[in-house]
Amino acid sequence: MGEAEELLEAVLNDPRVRDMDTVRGCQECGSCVTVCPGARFFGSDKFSPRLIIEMVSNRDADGLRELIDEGIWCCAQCGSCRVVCPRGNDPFAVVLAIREAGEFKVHITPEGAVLPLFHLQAMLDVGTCARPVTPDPKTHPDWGPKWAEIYSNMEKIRTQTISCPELMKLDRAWDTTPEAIKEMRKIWEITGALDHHMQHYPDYIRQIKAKEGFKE
Amino acid sequence: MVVNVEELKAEWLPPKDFTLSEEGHDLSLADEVRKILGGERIDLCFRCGTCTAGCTTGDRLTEYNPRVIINMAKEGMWNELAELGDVIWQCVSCNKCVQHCPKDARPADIVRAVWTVIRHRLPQETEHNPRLVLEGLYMGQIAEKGRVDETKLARDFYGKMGRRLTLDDMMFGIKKVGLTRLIRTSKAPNWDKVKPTVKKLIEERGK
Amino acid sequence: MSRQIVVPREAPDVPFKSTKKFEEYKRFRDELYELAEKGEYKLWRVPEPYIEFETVRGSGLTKKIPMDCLYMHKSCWLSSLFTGAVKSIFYVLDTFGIKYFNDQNQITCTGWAYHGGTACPLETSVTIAARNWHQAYVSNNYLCLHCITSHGMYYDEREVLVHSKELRDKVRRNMDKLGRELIIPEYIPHIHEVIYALRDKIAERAKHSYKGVVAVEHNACHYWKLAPFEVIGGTTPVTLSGLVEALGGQCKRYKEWFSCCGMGFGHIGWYNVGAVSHRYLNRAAGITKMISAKEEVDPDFIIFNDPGCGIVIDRCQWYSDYVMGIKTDIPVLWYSQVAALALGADPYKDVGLDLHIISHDRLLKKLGY
Amino acid sequence: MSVVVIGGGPAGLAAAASLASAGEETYLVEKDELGGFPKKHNFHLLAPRLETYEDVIQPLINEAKSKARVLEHAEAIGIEKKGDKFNIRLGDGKVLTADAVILASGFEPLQPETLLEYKAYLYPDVIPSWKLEEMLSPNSPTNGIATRPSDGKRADEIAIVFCAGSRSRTLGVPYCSFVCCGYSCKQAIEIKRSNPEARVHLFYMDIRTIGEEENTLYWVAQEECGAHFVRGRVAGLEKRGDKLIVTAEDTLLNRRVELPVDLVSLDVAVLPSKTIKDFAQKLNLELTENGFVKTSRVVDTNIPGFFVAGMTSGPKLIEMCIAEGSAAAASVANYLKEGKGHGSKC
Repeated sequence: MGEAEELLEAVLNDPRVRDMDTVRGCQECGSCVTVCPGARFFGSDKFSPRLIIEMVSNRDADGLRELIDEGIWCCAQCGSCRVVCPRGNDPFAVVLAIREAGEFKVHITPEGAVLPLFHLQAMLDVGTCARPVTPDPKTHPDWGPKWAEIYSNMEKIRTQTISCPELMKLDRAWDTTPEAIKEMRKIWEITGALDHHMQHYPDYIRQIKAKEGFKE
Repeated sequence: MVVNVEELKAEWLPPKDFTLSEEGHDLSLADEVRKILGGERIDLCFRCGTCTAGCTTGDRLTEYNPRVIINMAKEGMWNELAELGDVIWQCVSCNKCVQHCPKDARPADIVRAVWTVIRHRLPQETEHNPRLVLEGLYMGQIAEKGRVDETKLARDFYGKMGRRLTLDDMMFGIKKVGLTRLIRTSKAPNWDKVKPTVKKLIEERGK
Repeated sequence: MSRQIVVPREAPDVPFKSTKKFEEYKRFRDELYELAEKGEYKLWRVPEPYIEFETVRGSGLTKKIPMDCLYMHKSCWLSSLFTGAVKSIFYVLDTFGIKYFNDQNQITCTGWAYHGGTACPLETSVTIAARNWHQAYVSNNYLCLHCITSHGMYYDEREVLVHSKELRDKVRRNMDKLGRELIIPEYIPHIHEVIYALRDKIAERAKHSYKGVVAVEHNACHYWKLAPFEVIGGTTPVTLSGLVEALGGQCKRYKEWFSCCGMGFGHIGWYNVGAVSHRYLNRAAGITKMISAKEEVDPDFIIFNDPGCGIVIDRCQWYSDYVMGIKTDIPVLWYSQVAALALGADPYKDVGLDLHIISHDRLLKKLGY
Repeated sequence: MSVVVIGGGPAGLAAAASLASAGEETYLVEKDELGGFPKKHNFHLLAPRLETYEDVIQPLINEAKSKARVLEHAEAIGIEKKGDKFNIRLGDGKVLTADAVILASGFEPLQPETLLEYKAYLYPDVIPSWKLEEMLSPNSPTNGIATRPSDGKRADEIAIVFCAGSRSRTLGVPYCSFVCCGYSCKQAIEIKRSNPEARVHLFYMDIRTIGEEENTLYWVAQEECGAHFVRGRVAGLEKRGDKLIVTAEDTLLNRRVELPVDLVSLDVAVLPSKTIKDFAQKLNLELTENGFVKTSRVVDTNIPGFFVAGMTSGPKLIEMCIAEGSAAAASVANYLKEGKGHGSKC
């Protein structure tokens, strides 16, 4: 079985596709494409929820394999397609299933789409997805000069002006406790997510594992 | 990821289909096509796709899709049409689509009408298009003599394209069409009688 | 006590037609209760006091919104960048003496990473969600979310948990390993629904009226597009416009009302695949929306229920001015800030408007600050 | 021997007229006026043959009125079967006893307001197709010209949305409404002829102008009237300025289309009438999964002596309704003579 067939099978076996009845055939009305911001801004030749549903219902393995390289990453995961589909298909869930199958089952995610380290660190080090320091003006110049100004006064504004006892620290969204962070890591360990990221960031994962006493 | 605002500024393009409703819907394009001989049949198309299914070029070159080209013109998608670039000129005039079309819309003729519109709208870009140069020479010969002198055609075409006719080319030509046809240069019988009509027709097509 | 169902008065008065999707949702709810009776998991019912709102008008479907003892399930982005919006939530709840519990043991729902698809498998995300539910359950406060992505994600995950036995077994096993129990909440309320339920009381106590103020709304996709049957107003959500109108303001529609703000491209903002440049599109979607609002309505502010949407709209407007030369300058407010401003909170110390890029001066003047 | 025909639309009229001509004692019960949906909404040209209401339905009304016993403004609210006889209770308390019944109670259009995505509840310029049909009648207040209900201005850009509600699994209307493709093409032709400056945009998923309709309606609309056909379902409708913006995907060109229009006409779905459900409970009548009456041999039902005609057994064209009315009349006559209908199992 080639990569493409493996991917198709993994997608069809995803609980969100297999158990949720999200693909029921398509009458090609184009409602999903009409409301899809991905199709609107990238162009429907690159990303079309209609074609994705058709690929899955027609079991077009090669088509799916091709999507992983670029098209599938154009979805903004807004769910507009879910509300408009007259057949009750759910391209939203199918896209997520394809992305996950590509990453966790078949390991064919293109390099540019791998979870970046800073993001993984935020979740595993402090237990929150984002931190006040994440949008550094250096990496976010498109937020403008006013943001740079706020950023440099962040500490003052957050801790002195708007004093909110639970939201004091600058490296995490709220003051998460060490126990909570420990539990977060344990969940990633027992569900195999930590082991999975070993291939992308071996040093960091080893460090976490050593700290928590997980087996390698 | 470091993002440079200046770079972003350079990268900025208005999103595709941003205001398709007003600017993108250039319906005058279809009107121009309708005015050209053959193009008036554009309204007959009901987008069944038979032309594409049987297309000789489309079989080899998936980007060439007569149904899409005709309907891009009909819907006024001028930018997309222009973006197709060289693809659009690849019709080999086999006229299979004309045979197949259930509504007798003569797709090949509509595509030709679309070419004419593109030629009018983009005179400079299409001036040196090999396909159009060859067609111009071919039609010119037909209009003059009612016959095509293939040697002359090849020589003229190569000349216009800035390439010289080599011995190999000549040998290839002889092998392909035979020596007798290569040297026949006389006019078709009674050509002078038909000539004005044919000339008029050719002119009308290119108008 | 007889059951009282509140029909949101702002919902359009259209005849209801039962649909297949509606039947499916009803089946899901039946199954949710049935499986709990079979002992597959423990169902967590909304305790008194609560308000039971009708969701889709005329359908008889309801959603219970708890009105006391709320577990503050915080949002990563809102708590990071808009501390004032979080403080406004506490300000409003304090004003009405509603008890809440701000738990430091809560962890992220991973929503921001989940939608990218490459962070963790479904099982991990669902286990994290179940862990947070249990954490809230043992605190004796009912779940109340600050984040809309959590709302959509928890709704989806709950549905998968009910439909997929395989996943349910896996998650139950994981919860055992953590020394916890699988608890599924009956409803997933969001804090802006609580504030919507308080709207008339807020108006009564208001020190500043929104009279003469024109607003536009942006209903987050992960709120009403993912779970239309668990939204007050169904596919015509009324929570944001209802709040503004109750406070005396006006909430107008604009053409791009339906569209995504572009934060979705931010969920996957790190991707750099092929010709795909998400960052630019993140801006483009927001700018498209704001141009439409500016041209058609020219509002005094735009009201949000999702942290992410507000961030994108607040940040993209400088960019559109700089790059395209289109000035929209529509100030951004969250539901909690709108309510807190009406109640007379300090615009900077409590509501934290100095963390916003677009200035609120014109609006504050209109409100009489 | 007496027969009661319930419903005075095309099917009921045809049935009553044929039966009465054959000499049966025929009662025609109509809750409004005779003429049914075409009369109620002032139809003029009828698809697919482009004959007028005056030529097709008016003669039937005249014939029924002269030969049958017509009870207008009388609604059949109850029915029971006693032995071989049917007792039909009317709204005014009167009870009719009949040996056979023909149910031709027609259909109900889907209320456009229930389709939330098209926002008819918000914008008066989003109208159901029968309102457009009313406007296009030459004797309408607008003299046959399509105008915007909001301000009375002439509508030059008109969008016609096919399958508004029908063919939707999520809405529970999975079937095709049959009539819309034909009359929409007809409306496009009428609009163009009454207002040459108008442009009509038709958003379809499939064109189902079956049989000869194809070249009398679809092709004429497309080739002669320059109607703009877009293959895609309209999924979004918003207002900008005084224009309504409809968005759809042109699925054949794989691109998104946004069109500003003045007027949007929705081809709303055909739903079974409420009478059917009512009668089904009282008579144990067998229905299809969509709520229409299940028939065998076109007009027979599972109840001996009870026949149906027209839209009662599913969406169909006016001419087919008339044909079914006559067919039902023939079946009734046969039933009364032989004591059994074609397919009924006594």
